[in-house]
Amino acid sequence: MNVPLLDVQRLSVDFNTRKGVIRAIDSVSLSVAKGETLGIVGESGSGKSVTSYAVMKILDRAGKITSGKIIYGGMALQKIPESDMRDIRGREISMIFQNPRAALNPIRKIGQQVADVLIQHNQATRAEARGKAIEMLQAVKIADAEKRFDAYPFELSGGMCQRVVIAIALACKPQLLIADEPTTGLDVTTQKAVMDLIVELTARFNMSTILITHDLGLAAAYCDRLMVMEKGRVVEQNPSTVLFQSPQKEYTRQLLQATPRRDSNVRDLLPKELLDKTDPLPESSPPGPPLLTVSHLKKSFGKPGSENHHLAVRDLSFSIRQGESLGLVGESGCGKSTTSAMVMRLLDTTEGQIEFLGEDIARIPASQFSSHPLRGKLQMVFQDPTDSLNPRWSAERSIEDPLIHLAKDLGKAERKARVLELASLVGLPHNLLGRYPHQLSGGQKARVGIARAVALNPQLLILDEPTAALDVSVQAVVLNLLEDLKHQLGMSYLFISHDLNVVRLLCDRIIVMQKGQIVEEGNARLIMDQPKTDYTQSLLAAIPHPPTGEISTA
Amino acid sequence: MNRRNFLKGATTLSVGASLIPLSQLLPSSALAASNETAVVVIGGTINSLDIHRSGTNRTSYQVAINCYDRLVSFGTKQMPDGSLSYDYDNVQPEMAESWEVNEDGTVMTFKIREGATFWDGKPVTAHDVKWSLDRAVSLGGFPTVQMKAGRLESTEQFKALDDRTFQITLPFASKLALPDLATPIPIIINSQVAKANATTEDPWATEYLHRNPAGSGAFKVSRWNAGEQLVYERNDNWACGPLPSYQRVILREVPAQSTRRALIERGSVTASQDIPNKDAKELAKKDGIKVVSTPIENCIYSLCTNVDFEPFKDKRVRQAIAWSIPYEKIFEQAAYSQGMPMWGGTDEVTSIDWPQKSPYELNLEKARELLAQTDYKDGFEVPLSFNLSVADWAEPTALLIQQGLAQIGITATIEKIPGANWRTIALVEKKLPLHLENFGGWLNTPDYYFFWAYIKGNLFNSYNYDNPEMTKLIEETLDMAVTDPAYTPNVKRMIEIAFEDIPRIPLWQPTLNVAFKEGVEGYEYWFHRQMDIRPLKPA
Amino acid sequence: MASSLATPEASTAAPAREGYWQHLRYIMAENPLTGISFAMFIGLIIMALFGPYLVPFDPVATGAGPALMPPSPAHWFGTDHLGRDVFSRVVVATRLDLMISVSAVALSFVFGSVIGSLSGYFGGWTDRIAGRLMDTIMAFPLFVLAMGIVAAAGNSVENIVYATAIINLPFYARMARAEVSIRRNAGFVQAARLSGNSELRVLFGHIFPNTLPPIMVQISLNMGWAILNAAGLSFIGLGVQPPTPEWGIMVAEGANFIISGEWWLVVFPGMALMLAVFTFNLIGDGLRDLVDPQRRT
Amino acid sequence: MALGVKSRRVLARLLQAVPTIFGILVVCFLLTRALPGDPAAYFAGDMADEASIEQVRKNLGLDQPMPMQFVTYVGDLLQGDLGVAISTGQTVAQELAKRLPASLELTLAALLLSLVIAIPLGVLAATRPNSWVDHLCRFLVTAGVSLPTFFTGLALLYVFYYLLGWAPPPMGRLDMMFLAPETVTGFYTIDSLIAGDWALFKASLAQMALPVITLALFTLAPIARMTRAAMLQTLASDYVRTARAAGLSSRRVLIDYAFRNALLPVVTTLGMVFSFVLGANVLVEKVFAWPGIGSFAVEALVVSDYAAVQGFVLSMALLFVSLNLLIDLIYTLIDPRVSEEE
Repeated sequence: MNVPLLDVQRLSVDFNTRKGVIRAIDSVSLSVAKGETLGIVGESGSGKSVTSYAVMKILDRAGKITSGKIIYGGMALQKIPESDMRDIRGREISMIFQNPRAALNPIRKIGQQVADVLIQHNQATRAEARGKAIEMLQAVKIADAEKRFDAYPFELSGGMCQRVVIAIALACKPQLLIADEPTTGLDVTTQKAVMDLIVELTARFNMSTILITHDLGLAAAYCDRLMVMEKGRVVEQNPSTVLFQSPQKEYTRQLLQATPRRDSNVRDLLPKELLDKTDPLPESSPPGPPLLTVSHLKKSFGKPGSENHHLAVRDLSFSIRQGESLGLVGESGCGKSTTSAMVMRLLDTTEGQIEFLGEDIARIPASQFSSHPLRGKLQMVFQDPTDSLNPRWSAERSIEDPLIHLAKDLGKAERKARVLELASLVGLPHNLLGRYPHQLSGGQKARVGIARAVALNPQLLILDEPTAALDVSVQAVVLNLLEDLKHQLGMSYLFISHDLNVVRLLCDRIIVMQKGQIVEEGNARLIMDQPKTDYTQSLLAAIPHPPTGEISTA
Repeated sequence: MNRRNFLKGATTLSVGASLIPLSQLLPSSALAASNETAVVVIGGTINSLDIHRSGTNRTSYQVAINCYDRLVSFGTKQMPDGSLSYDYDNVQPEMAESWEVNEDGTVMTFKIREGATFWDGKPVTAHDVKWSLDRAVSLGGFPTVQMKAGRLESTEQFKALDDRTFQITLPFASKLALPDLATPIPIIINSQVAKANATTEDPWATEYLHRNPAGSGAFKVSRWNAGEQLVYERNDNWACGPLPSYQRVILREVPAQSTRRALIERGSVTASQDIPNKDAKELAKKDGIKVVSTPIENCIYSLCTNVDFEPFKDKRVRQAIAWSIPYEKIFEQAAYSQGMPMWGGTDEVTSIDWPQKSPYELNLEKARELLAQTDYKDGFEVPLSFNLSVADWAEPTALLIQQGLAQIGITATIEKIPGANWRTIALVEKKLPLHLENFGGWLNTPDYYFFWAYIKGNLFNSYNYDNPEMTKLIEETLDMAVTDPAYTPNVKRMIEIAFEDIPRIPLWQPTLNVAFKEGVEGYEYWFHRQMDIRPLKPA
Repeated sequence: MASSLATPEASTAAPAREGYWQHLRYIMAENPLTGISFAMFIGLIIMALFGPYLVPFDPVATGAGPALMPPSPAHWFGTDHLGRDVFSRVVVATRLDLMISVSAVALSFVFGSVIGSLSGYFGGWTDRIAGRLMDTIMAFPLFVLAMGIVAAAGNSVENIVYATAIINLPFYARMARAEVSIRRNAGFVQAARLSGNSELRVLFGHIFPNTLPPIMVQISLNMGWAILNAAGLSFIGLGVQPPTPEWGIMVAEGANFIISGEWWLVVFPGMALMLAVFTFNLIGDGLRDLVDPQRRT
Repeated sequence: MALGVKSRRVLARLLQAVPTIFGILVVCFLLTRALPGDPAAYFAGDMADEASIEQVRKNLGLDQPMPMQFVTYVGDLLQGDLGVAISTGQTVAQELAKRLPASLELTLAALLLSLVIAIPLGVLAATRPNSWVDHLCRFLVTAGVSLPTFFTGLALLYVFYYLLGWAPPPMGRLDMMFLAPETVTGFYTIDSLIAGDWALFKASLAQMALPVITLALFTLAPIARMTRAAMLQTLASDYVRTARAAGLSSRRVLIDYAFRNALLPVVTTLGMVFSFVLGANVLVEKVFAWPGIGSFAVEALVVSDYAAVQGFVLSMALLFVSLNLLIDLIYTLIDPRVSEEE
């Protein structure tokens, strides 16, 4: 075997926190050969990003490399002084980050930011920096690069910003690119474009890549080799296909299993030991009469005629039957969240009817709906479990809140009993009820949110990307919980998501939205298998496909 | 280009000074000690150059004193400590070189000084005097009131007989008339200049004279930056007295008292006018500084008991208060022993000197005994007020009085009243039950003091004191010549009543303190308490 | 409920109380100045509560010693021009000064944050009117406005408190407005609406309590300003009435004695004033560290 | 286009100021009328009788009913007539024209000094958070803001003028041996430079030194604090991480990436700091006998001089409006995003 480009040996990093010294990564070894793409996969807190920061030596002040070696092209990076390291960064090893908008200096022209790197590493003189920066912008396929040189980050879309970040990273043609969740937060179609661009450029410049991601599918689709990390340690390291076909470690297996694919059903996501303890999915009963009928719904923002006036939702009609789950899918800005807010009566409509249980609730102003008798029948689970819990309230108080206001006939004792019952229902251990959100894990917070949403036995539950902020293993559990609750409580779901694979798991019917309008509507399986419109097709095509095939359960 | 004039030492100075055009100022801290320029710091602000204008404040009176002449002035006397003071009993010529009074004392005829000219060179005439005095009695406000005190009330009383003869007719003879002409009010204005700048709405040229003095006095104003400084320039053609020694006097306004003290102590200025008692006491001991402290004539710092306030209706309560005040301590701690004690006098009034010591002193037994005879033996509560602008002495005084009163069971709560409100609340509305007061009369006779302070309704009777006998006595005596045989007994009786009824409890006679650079001579105390810069002589 | 999904996930978070104290200890250890300031704060409180019972002399009694004596064993901070014991006065003044600042800040906090919350939450005309009102107050140099109010209303302790409260109002209003409007559409607020909370209850029951931590920082800083403000008013003669001991008025009076060399009259109350303001400022910084979400992991 | 957006913003800001200014007029009018004491009586003098007080009252227009007085006031104002300050005997307009530059010179110089010291301190502290340097900076600036300005002023005066004699006598803007330079800007330092007179420049600078230091000490804290906080935030930001990962030199990262972004919140706090300084000015001007607008206002307030107080407040309000406008403009210059937002 050749000498690897990067060889990390038994690297450990400690962080100084108020709770004492915490080992963020422990004895991590990895190597990347010239031209190779290594994927580092792990859930949050696995230490995958810390590893890359340690390699770049851009750890926070609190972090410290305690042992191990980082050999890059024969140099021991852990020993060299900061000034030399600065020459290596950007010229030899580059890095791109998630959240591209924040990764760019908001008040500096994007071209200038590219030029800064060129000048810093003597790849260009001040005079020629502009020209070379424009070349680089062209290389990352920014149209009209000449003009865009003078643009500021806020004038570009997220995907464009990520291209600029890539241009900065690749400006000096480094040997190694570390991409840390480069597409998280981007829409699937954009994600694909960005990833394809990275692959194309790294191939053209013959670079090695480390791709850090939580998304196994993405990693598998783009990497030669994968390394799975958990809690600061390396779990398993293997070529992608090998890892997918025959995962060696239990953790890897669980991770693979929890990642939704086109053909899996919701129970398939659960790890075996959990699956064994879970009841099989109940037979889905045929949908009942219509519960919610939305017709000609419109929403516009801004004063009509003014320049910032725009239609977020234009003429939307759909219905949900009792016991049915409807998926609402679309990329960011398609109007799906506006729609859900209107249905939920958190936002006033501009036009149209929302008939719920026979009443046109669109006519009731959002500000007055809180005291309406139907309020309890129409509830919601929010996207970010952290954001959706009052930070100053215990889990118990949060779950109790709707009972206090909307179930006024309940006595205090009954209320407490109901809270305990709800906690059991969503699988929240009773001893956690006294805790505050910051003391709960993501999954636990999601359970609290769900318990609160179902407290009043709602008939329609809107799920607004309920698992988008969760790790896949937690997502698997939460999705199963939601599916079970639906059957137990006889609820209907309106499931809003950008992720077709996830929506499909829970929904019978799917609506695809684009620019405030319905593009396609129909049976979930049909849409997945035989999309009719180009838009749906492109959405599906953009989803990275991991190697298919049964996971061996050995 | 030669705007900056930087001169060191006195030799270059005199040369330089004569070369510098008038519009270009030649002041310097280095020059403060020089023979040509004096720098005087004051705490107040000069708000007008015209004393007749309504709204002109006390500090501004000095412009009238230094830049204008009056018909007459007062002479000079030496005080027991060697310092100089004006002499109330010695009226001297100023613009009038001589005057005559007819037999019944109702007609006064003045001869204007030969060769006296205004700054513009125009001779001073009796017509100017007539116009100026007419102005003083016509404009209203303070000048008119002050003129009235000298029985000068209407324009008909003033006549210019010819260019150099001026005549005043009085409704009846008054000993106050002539001294009143020596106050800063009846100044002689260049009527020609003034009339040229008068308008129909403003026939007395108040707008013009407000900014542009037009006089004949020893100094002209060469520069006035309101709120900052005023620069006097000597009038070398001054006819009414010896030529002043200083060529130029710069008056700087420095509001912070500590800053003023620092300036005089560091030798940055020639004089600091009206310094606090504490500074006077301490600076007197320092090398290089001379402090002149002169008791202010006809002025007493007093505690007033308002007879509208129920408990003070009883004379014994007032007397009890007068016996309960720690005079000695107040004098030491509030006045830093500067001034004359006004307590512990004889029981009997033997002289008509004024101010004089009251028979009261600190005697708590007597106070308690008196109070016990009244309905208020268990004490009462009363607010004790003072004017914030005189807090330097009033505040410690009030605190000590408060403690004295506490000894006899009276609870006083201290109330500071901002200067702007003082006059209205204390003097006009007269509704402060117990307060500190500092009235002093310009005209130095006891009956003048009593007139303002002991007749009901008059301004400085802020305590609504009303005694028909007192009122009658005062009215009889006010215009009476001091040589009149009834004068002395009348005044003696007034003093007796004042001490017996004691609505106004004398504390001490204050001093006016001025600090000078060592060697500066010629300073003279005046009743108006402003700096007369004319007689000042450099070291 | 046979579903095994009820199986708890590993619970690692520490119990609530312990976490809080640990966090506090961490902040203290990391920043010694904050630790010191908290200690000084406790000292101030003790002085305010018990000062009047502990001092050796009656703070308003003149002649506790000879006038203008420099510090000595009998009079630690010397005596003033009326022979009052400066030490006793400085200690006793703590209560009044803290009272002025606490009540002024409390007033402006209550009114300011209510106004700010309403305008941040409802926006529209409420916001516009409140905004213009606050702009109007802010358009005055704050001290000058305080001066004007006290001069117009008379110089009593209450009026000093009101004036200080009014000039601080905009800070709270703006802060509350900003904090409320960033949370106006937060998940937990939406959830509260879904739970049947009325708009006002959403605002004051859910959003407002969450804006408190940053506002606490402002409160602490303002306490210091309030004391300084009262001192400034005293300096131009609009302070509390004598002989009440109050730091500002003592410094203002003492200022006249600096040049003549009686430094203790101004230095000791000045130090007390400075220490108090200092304490509040540092506590503000410390609180900021304590509540900063970025530092709470 | 960009210009259009920007000028529209400026216009919007100006319009926004109109109700504020009107509010200021009303508040100020009411406040001055609420001032206790009878100015007519005060200005008529100690010995005045009822008739002469009435005369003065009429002269001052105080015999009119309140709403009339307000209408007259606003009417006069629109004609540029601010009335006469009775306490100094000058028209308010003259007073302001003369005193505003004095105060502004002091204030701006103090702000400048404060910025020059506080910003580097803040940056220094932020680059070494929780080190002894950080603690020292924090200690120093907090100590500065914890002292009443009049106390600091007097203490400086005592040491540097009284004891050491380094500073010139605290008697206003210029030592007495100098004449004020020809008025161009009204700032003696600048005017003396325009006149090319170095000694005069030095003299005016010397007079300013102590009051400016006093004021600057007071304003160090808010600026340094804000700089530190903003720097900490930008240093922890993603784009600084990007810049570091791209190997940019620490100087460039610190200045072009972290500092320029941190400047934005600092600029916004300047408005508040300015208000602080003007307030503190009142006290400092008194200590140093500085013929500025603050001391003028105090004197006017104490004697219930309506016209002067109103004129003062009005000019302050206008000053603030224009200052905020200026801050907005600066903000637009350094933050390209501004012109885009509504």
